[in-house]
Amino acid sequence: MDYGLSPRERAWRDEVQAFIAEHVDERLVDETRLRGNEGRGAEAQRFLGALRQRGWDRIAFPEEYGGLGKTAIEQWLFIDEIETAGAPMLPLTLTSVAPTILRIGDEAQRREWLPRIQAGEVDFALGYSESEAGTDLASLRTRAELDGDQWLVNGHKMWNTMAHMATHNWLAVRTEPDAPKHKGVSMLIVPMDAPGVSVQPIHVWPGLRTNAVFFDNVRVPRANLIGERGLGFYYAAMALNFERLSIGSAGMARRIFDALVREVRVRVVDGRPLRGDPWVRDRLARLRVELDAARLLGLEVAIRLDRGEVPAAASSMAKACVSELAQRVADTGCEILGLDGQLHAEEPSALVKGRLQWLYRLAPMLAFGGGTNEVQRDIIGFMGHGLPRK
Amino acid sequence: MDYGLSPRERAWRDEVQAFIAEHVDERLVDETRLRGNEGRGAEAQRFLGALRQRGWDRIAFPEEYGGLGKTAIEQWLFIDEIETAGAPMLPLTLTSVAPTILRIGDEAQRREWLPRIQAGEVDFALGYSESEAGTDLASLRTRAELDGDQWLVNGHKMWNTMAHMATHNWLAVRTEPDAPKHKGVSMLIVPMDAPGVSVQPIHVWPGLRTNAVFFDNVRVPRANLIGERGLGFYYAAMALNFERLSIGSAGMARRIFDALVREVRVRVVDGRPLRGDPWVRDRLARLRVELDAARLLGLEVAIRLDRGEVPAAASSMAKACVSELAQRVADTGCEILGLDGQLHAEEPSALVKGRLQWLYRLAPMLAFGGGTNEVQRDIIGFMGHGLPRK
Amino acid sequence: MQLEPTLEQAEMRRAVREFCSREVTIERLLDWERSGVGVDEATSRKVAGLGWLGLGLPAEAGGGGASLADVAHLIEECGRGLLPRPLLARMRGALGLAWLAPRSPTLAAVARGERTVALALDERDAREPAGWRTRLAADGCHVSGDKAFVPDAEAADLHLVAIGAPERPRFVLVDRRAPGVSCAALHSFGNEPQAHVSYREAAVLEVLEGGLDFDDWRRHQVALALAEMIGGMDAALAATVGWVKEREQFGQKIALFQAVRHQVADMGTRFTSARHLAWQAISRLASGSLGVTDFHSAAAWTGASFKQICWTAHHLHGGAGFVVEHPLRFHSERAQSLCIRWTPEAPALARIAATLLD
Amino acid sequence: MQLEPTLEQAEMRRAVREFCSREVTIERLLDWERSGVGVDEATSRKVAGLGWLGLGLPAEAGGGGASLADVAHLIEECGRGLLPRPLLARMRGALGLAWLAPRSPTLAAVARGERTVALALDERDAREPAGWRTRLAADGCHVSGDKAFVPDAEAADLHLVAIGAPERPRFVLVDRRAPGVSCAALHSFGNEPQAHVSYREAAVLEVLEGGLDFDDWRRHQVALALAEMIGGMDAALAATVGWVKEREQFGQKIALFQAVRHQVADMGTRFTSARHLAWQAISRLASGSLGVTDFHSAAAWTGASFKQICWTAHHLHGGAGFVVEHPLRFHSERAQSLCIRWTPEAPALARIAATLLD
Repeated sequence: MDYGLSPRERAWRDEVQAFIAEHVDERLVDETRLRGNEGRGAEAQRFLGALRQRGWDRIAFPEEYGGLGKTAIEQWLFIDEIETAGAPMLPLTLTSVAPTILRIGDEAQRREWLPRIQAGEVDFALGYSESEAGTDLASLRTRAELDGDQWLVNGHKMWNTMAHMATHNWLAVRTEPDAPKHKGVSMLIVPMDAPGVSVQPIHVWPGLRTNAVFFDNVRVPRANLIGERGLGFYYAAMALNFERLSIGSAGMARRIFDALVREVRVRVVDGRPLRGDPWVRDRLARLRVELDAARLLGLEVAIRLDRGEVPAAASSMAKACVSELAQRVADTGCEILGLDGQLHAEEPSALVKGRLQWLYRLAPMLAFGGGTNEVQRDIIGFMGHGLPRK
Repeated sequence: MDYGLSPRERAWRDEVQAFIAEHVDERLVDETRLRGNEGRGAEAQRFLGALRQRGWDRIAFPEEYGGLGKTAIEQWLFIDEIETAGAPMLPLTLTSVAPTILRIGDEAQRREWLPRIQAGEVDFALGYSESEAGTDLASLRTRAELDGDQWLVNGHKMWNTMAHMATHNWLAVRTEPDAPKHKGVSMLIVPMDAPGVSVQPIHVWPGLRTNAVFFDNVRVPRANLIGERGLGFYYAAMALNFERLSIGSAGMARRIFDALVREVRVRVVDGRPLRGDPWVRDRLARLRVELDAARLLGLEVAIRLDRGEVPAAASSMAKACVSELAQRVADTGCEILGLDGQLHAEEPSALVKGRLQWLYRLAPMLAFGGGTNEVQRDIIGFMGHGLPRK
Repeated sequence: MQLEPTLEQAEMRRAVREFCSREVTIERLLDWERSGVGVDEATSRKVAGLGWLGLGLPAEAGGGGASLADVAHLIEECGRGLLPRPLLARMRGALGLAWLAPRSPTLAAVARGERTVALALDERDAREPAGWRTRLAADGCHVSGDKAFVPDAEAADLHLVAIGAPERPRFVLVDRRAPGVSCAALHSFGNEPQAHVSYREAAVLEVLEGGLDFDDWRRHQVALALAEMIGGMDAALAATVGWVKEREQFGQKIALFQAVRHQVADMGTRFTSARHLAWQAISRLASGSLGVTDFHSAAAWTGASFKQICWTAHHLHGGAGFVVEHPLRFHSERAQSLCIRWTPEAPALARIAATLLD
Repeated sequence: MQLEPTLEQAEMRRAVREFCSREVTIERLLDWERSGVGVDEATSRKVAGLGWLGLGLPAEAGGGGASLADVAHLIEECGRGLLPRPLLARMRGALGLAWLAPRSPTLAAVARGERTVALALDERDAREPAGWRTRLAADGCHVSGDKAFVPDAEAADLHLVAIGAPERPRFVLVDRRAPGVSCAALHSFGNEPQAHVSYREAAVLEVLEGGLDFDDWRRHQVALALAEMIGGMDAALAATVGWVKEREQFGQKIALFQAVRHQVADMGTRFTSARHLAWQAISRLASGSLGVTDFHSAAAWTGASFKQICWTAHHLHGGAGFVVEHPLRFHSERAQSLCIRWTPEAPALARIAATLLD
């Protein structure tokens, strides 16, 4: 066993690092931070353009559709470097929706959507959750009925992040009302400018915006249903599979931790260097151990992907572990910074650019969002250890 | 609100402390420790005799049956002092079985058993658990059938601690095979010298002995069934109620912690006082905070008893909290003592008399025994917060 | 032990609870947050009119003459009901003045609610008296220095300013509108209006004397924080219990999931132990019978428990508790900011270790 | 990255696993425990005969010439299979000698399994070289001092004795049966035969030179502990998964209780992260590419994880796993005793803090 990089991996990582050195600057990092890692600002668009020029927007594509033929471990190295640099991640349109369309769409659908996605003309919001269907996705109620050659969509989606900026919604809808809950769902592409679509902002604690989106007799062409009718629940899971490498990345928590460490190195309180405080030393060391451990859960996901497995248990481990660790980093960090730990990012004198208090407000969402950690632990039990379900 | 002692409480505590100063010496504490808090050695018998002389063996009795009329808070103070001193606790015969007989037995039964219990002639083992009925007590299979004027008992009990020394077994048996599981159980007193009773030792990790006890056509008089037929499941719960003040006591963990602190104060490693090590200081301080917090969960039990409530949730809180804290005390303590932390109590040079490694081996039992902590947390949810069961 | 509130205390609690449920609505909390000043004039006047700001002030000065325990009951309910933070800062300021200078001529106006006091203690890089660089001029009548993170600094009439000294700190009262006093408002966590304040030869109204020494004074202030935390965590726990009984996922109330139930159980256990530990510290501080580690244990445990309970509350509420219109986030922010200011873990543990080992 | 064992490594693992499941039965573990010597002669000879004691010794000395990673695979399986601790101590002793003195004339006999080596490093109150009081006589040929907690001290043929020195420690080899060497057996946790050993002008067989410096040598020993721990926690986890699938309470398999399932999930997560962190440290140590905190993170995390996993395993096994006839307790005792000796948390965290902050 060898945890060192192979020559090929090392060359790839060097290439990524060189790219980052060229294209990631403080303006980009600041924009990304202030927009809450949204990655839709002007600097992010410039960065995405540079990625496109290299063809790296296709890193998650299957090789037969222009993908780069990178192993999952190489993709993990890529994500690790991008996250560590503080640059925006590739949008889910490119890492999750596009690879799904490539696998489940027919030839016409692939020809319809892929070029426009790659040109940056089409950008998706992911419309899964509803008020009564959070982690329990199969309970969704937004329905689409076939009316001639069009789907008639009615209902609403919650936590539809980016819907106010996206061109289209990648929507899980109930098309077979009489089928068992998880067999009645399909995936439908709905243009955000279609008549009957309305967007209401939802503002959440960490200062991020998400949306409630309402569909009132919205009509979309029949061909916008991607893949087979009734298999949407599985397609959503497939789309999720393509996200797994980034969902459980410890990169953001590590980046904020590293910035905290840099601050602690120079800060003086009550005439004493903060780094001399035994409590501070102990807590930072323990967090570093936990971050080192959490990072390698991401490697486990990559290893399993490269073996051709669906890394359900491994990515659930990474997701649950990293989200809970982020909370500890934030909490300890706020306390280490003391009264300064309260300052918002907008405050010019905020230490560590206010990241600790922001992470303190963000972390709960990491744990309950994207499938609560309770469900992640159930998955680890069922899929990772073969525990019985019934 | 006043957490100070009232004049009456203070007088009582002073009396208990004076008693302890007179009757608890190193021989008693050593005997109690070496016997795993069993409290059946010669020194313990002497101590129990002194308690009897004061009438303190009846501290848990209802006042109308010769109890001392102590409030639960006063009983809690008593337990706290005894535990802190390292003396043996009153046997369950006196604190759990006797008060139950007083409440559920008829006049003849009370006259039969109470005087003999108080004279120390009768001493019970508590026979609840079976191989397939651990925390799930209602699944017990040991059965008693009425045959003329006698009960015919067949089956076995596990974890029947003290059975090899007790005169009688306080046995939960199934008397109504056709009733719903938890309505078919009764409480029966079985003499350990009855023909057909056999005891097999079970040795467990911390060096304690418990027993499997087998009943093969054992005959006992009809009058040995205490209380009503079929209510044994509730009687066992009642008997448990009388134990609640001691079950969740943080006293033992605190006593071992205090001894550890005394050792750390004087120990020198690598030429440096151990108490100067920041890691040691931090870990001991945190444990002390947790011990202070856990101790007051015992007070919560007492408060609720004094209000006339069944303190099910409060005592579950104390039990779960203290058992898990004991494990942290043990684990941290072993690590603080370093290589010395491995030495068994038998080793004369063992630091802190080998208590840390003993507690490390004992602590898991505290958490799964007496109703697993999972069940305790369910009880807290149901009884403490009114969460739904179905 | 006498572990129930007195009738008067229970009545006070009921009144505060009723006031907060009527006046401190989520709509108003959002308005106050947007306004940046944390509370409106009308609500401030109402609270002053109820006498809460002067409750713990000496009766001779026209205050309510209430004990520390009485005040802690009031504050616990304010914490539960999310009473605006500037009002809590004013209660602290009034008590802070009375505890330092029980015969101060200013107390009468404070007791009547005509003047409010802000506590200007900390400096940007110094939280301990020995590090404070704010100094009194040689004439003893002017103060110069910079104080940081002063709550309610802009709105308060008076600043209670701590003066650094090698032996023991001293305290003076300064008019917030006096020449030489200037505030720079901060955008801070917890949406508590705070400011960095600069004093440049600002005139001293009064030198404060005759009360508690600083360590004891600070313990009294921490006691108020403990009470506020207990109220806050009780509210977060109650909201969570209510929510898990109603919210359905996968066709059942989420309280039926054992993992959810157990998290609620652990919240309840922490709350119960923290409540006892906090109130034990408050009552023993009030009666002068603090044990060696009582106070520091209470500080470390209560602060950590409040944060832990808020974290679990958020987790179990999911998205519904995460929108800005849900009160939970106010509790979470107060948890962290109260911890940072009044109950940081490191010094509490260090003091306990010193007691145990040195 | 190449994260699968090689074919040879996999074959070695399979062989060890098969050996342990056949030879290391619970009945024998109980016998060995009762006997106080930890292993019987026949089993010792079998293991020596398999060449495992000499696997990592230089080929020139007749050893297997295997890499650190190869040996770690062997030891991981020994940890899983509860190979008697004296045999593990002998593997450590043999490797310890080879790493300090790769050209020692004694190695050949050790590689052949004819002689075994015990490591005599620690003293009762000193774990660091600077504190060791054991000294070489002026003639350079005799050693005097007291070593504490020496594993396998009585049974081993040779003692590798550490000599304290202000600059860097030195090491000598002493015949256990030489005049002046006496052992006092200890009744210790983990049922590992250990002894305090006294050396009084004991003759030195050999001064050890030409190998790793002490810090690096100790890291190599810690790497063996990491591998042993990973094997042990894998076994404890597997036993628990098997048990919760079979055990019934309240009319159902206990794995159907969400709280049980989640504890298993957390064991799995810790195991997965610890396994990677440990093996990353081992493989980077072997290839000379250790990152700044790799090793100390692995030590702190692996040790704590092993103990945590054993604790949860006991909890979920309940009474059935608590009887002396259940192998689980052997893992739990090894977890604590490996932690105490090789991966204590405090120094690991201190080193990480120093790397981050100084």
